Amino acid sequence: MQNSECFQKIKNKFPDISIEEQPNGLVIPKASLLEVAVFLKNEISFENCHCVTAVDRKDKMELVYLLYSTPNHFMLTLKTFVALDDLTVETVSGLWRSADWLERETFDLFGIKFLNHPDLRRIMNPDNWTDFPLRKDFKMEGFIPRPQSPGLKG
Amino acid sequence: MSTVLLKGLGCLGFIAFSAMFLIWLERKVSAKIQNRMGPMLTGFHGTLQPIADTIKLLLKEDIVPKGVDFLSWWLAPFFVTVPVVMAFLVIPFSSKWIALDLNVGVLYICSVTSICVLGIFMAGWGSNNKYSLLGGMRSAAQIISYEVPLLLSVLLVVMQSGTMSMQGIIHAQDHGWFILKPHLFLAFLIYSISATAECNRVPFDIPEAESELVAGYHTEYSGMKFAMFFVAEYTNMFIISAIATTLFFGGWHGPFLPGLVWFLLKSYGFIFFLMWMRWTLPRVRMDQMMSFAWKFLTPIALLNLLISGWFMVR
Amino acid sequence: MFFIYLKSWIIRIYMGAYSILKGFKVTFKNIFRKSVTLNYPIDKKPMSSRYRGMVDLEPPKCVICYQCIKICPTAALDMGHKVLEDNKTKNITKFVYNAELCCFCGLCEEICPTDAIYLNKMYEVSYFQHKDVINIDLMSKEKYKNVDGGAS
Amino acid sequence: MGELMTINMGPQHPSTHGVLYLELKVDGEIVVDCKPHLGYLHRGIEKIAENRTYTQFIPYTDRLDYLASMNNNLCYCMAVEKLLNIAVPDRAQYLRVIVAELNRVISHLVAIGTFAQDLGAYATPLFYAFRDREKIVELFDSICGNRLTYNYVRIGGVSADIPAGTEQYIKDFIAYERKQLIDYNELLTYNVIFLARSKKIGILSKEVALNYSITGPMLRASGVKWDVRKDEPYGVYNKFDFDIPVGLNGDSWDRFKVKLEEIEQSLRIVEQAIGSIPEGNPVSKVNRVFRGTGEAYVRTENPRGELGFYLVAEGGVNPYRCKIRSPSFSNLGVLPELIRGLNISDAVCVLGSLDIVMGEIDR
Repeated sequence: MQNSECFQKIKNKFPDISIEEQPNGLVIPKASLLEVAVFLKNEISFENCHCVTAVDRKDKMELVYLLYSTPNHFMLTLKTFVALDDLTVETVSGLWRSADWLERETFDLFGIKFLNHPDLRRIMNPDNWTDFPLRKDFKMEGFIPRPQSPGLKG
Repeated sequence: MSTVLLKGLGCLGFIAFSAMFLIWLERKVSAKIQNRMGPMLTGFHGTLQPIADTIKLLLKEDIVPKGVDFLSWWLAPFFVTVPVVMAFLVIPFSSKWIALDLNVGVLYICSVTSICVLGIFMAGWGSNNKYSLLGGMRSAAQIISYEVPLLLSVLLVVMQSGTMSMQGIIHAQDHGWFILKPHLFLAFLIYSISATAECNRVPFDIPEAESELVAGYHTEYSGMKFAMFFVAEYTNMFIISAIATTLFFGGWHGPFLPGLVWFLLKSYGFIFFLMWMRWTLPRVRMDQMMSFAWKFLTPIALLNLLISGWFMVR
Repeated sequence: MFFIYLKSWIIRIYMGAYSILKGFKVTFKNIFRKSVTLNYPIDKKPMSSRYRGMVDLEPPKCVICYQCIKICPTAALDMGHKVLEDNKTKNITKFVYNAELCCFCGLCEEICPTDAIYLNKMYEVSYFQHKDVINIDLMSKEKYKNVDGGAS
Repeated sequence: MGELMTINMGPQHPSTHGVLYLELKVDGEIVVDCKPHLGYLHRGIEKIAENRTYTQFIPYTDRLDYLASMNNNLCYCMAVEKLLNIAVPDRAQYLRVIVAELNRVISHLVAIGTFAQDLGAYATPLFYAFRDREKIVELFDSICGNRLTYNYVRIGGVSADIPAGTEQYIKDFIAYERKQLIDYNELLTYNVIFLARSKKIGILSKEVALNYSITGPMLRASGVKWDVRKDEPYGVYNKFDFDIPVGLNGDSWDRFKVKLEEIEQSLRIVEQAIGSIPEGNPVSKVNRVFRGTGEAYVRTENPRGELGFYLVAEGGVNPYRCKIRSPSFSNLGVLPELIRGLNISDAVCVLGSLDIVMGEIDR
């Protein structure tokens, strides 16, 4: 199975969704994430949600879902963009239980809220912390040591 | 009066020495089984290690956790240690070396050692710790249920010898150890399994199961109180094997060497077996252990008792 | 029916006892094996030739390229230099090593073009004071003299 | 149902394998509910990756799954190589397979030893496992200079060639370890108490395992014949002949047995690799500063499951984003489901059979 094949199948099923095909994945709009996910799981046998993560693109957040289909031996990279002023997205933890903790981790590190998630708490950092450390604007003075040699600058 | 005092002091001295020796032996046996060296630095091959440990434990601060049930927490180590010391009263080290040859010796020893469970339960309840509580509950259930097959197998020996006195039982074995008789061999197996459970050793160490309950009923104890639990455990082990020696291995009977040496040799041999077992087997689960006691050991012990009793009176 | 049940029961007991005895055999066999541990403070294990211990420096060899400081993943090294009057030769003024941050990865040793910085064979390292750990002067000849355990 | 008691198991507890904290609700001794709390070992490694160059980050991957550092190094370096299109010499590929498989052997040995320890076999199997592990640790010490955090695999190769005599040492070890495996089987696998404790405890069905994205020996114990080394071979794994051991029921005993059989298969792979290793220079001589753009996801078969690195690069010397998909994290997620309704003793048994390492869960 190839990226394009998967792209075609989704395109045939949902003709009115604007899907973008990238060399290593598909980009779908945020609003239709859940229905595409249901379709992928039930009809193209992506029974394994390998990984959920996010990338801070500074002007928007990029959510990355790595889905795996064991019968087809194919890993699909499904991406969606979340605007910074509305950091919410529908959860897929009802479909794949593995997404439960992975979404909690994404919430913990990026602050993206997953709607209808059964137990959306911070998973690694303390509950009373307000920062989201993996965002690019996170102030990290004192967190990560850097070489301080004066000679380096000269 | 003075002889009683002397005997008592002798027993206490023996207990202290024996516990220390057993601790050293356990460490060495486990080290040998695990291809290690064990204690090597204090004294020749670490022989002084238990003394160093004792000094350390004596000097340690006695920590009282918050919210303990003070009386039961405080008394528990004594309730565990004192019965064990009392049991030494009737242990026949040789034909002459016995503190008091009671005519109900076996009954006495069985009743005295079962007081231990009270101390363990008090420790578990008094510590104000959930792990200790679970350990205490488990211990009570375990010791009470294993008392039954233990007593049934001891009863068979009493039936065979016709006396309850410890010396009397040894004299009944003048012409051959009891373990050589088939029905008593079965009784010995039952006895050793239940005795292992009685003194909380692997595979029946569920009251202090380290990987589940941290240290069970003595989680919160430190310093000298912990040392008392420790000494009680090892002395209990010695008593268990001393009884086994008396009941099944012919006590102090043996050629060439004096009776005392034979008695200690046999006892420590049995203890070595217990240690070997500890470092080999995994632990059983609570419910498995209980069903093993009630569904397997007790019926077999009863059947054994009935059938051999029938053969005896026939 | 009863006898079949009894038979399976006896077989189960036999198999269980047999498996336990097998375990006993394995542990008994091991009693007579040679111990694999060392009597540690008396016998010590020689370290392999590539062992990565504490960072060490031979100041005369250093060409002040700053490669080691750039590659250090934990910023454990610090260095200073001054340019001499002729504007060509440089001189190290300080080379400080923070053993607390160091992760003993050996990247500085690998990247050094002249083998000036290297990781020695010390593995028993302890200091009495925190300030000694975070501030080891690699320029000094006495750097590891007072360390508990000693340089090998 | 009586009043429920809350037991805080961990972060300091003998059998939580590190600093895991389980909040257990128990009814007597039956676990009614379990809530894992993570994060006691959180070091922000993903954030550190964004502030380190590609080469500098390799030592940090050692600290993820600290029992299988070689495999972590390998996965990270393969991800960077895929991202930046770097070729790897043939000999280096073989050396990577050898060290990764030997590391799998010693990691599984620790897993077996600690599982037996959790079942109450006081330390003896653990010490036997560490005795055998020591031989490989010493080998790694002579190859790369450290005993736990190896930092051996480099981007585009390995850090050093193996010293002379290593082939013979590995051959001796394989012969020795095969004898030891018989001992493990006699001491543990078919012991009646061991069977009673671990059979039919914590049964994980195929469907649940796939839904929870379980990988590695746990998935194979549930009866799914899946191994990245075989199904999507990376490196030179397609040149070797080995089997994938599969369990029948997916209980704790199967998880243990699969690991024991995987040791044997890993030894087979090492034996073949050491016999057919080509000559050449495996040491990478490429520039220490890499730049590139794009994104890459690489996963490898770690001892505990599939480790994945998702790297995003935006032209700088540092990765723009580095997501570590750690196997233990996903495997631990199923724990509350598995131990509901079991004894505390069984909960410990199941936790031991999951074989987690907190270093890669908390990252």
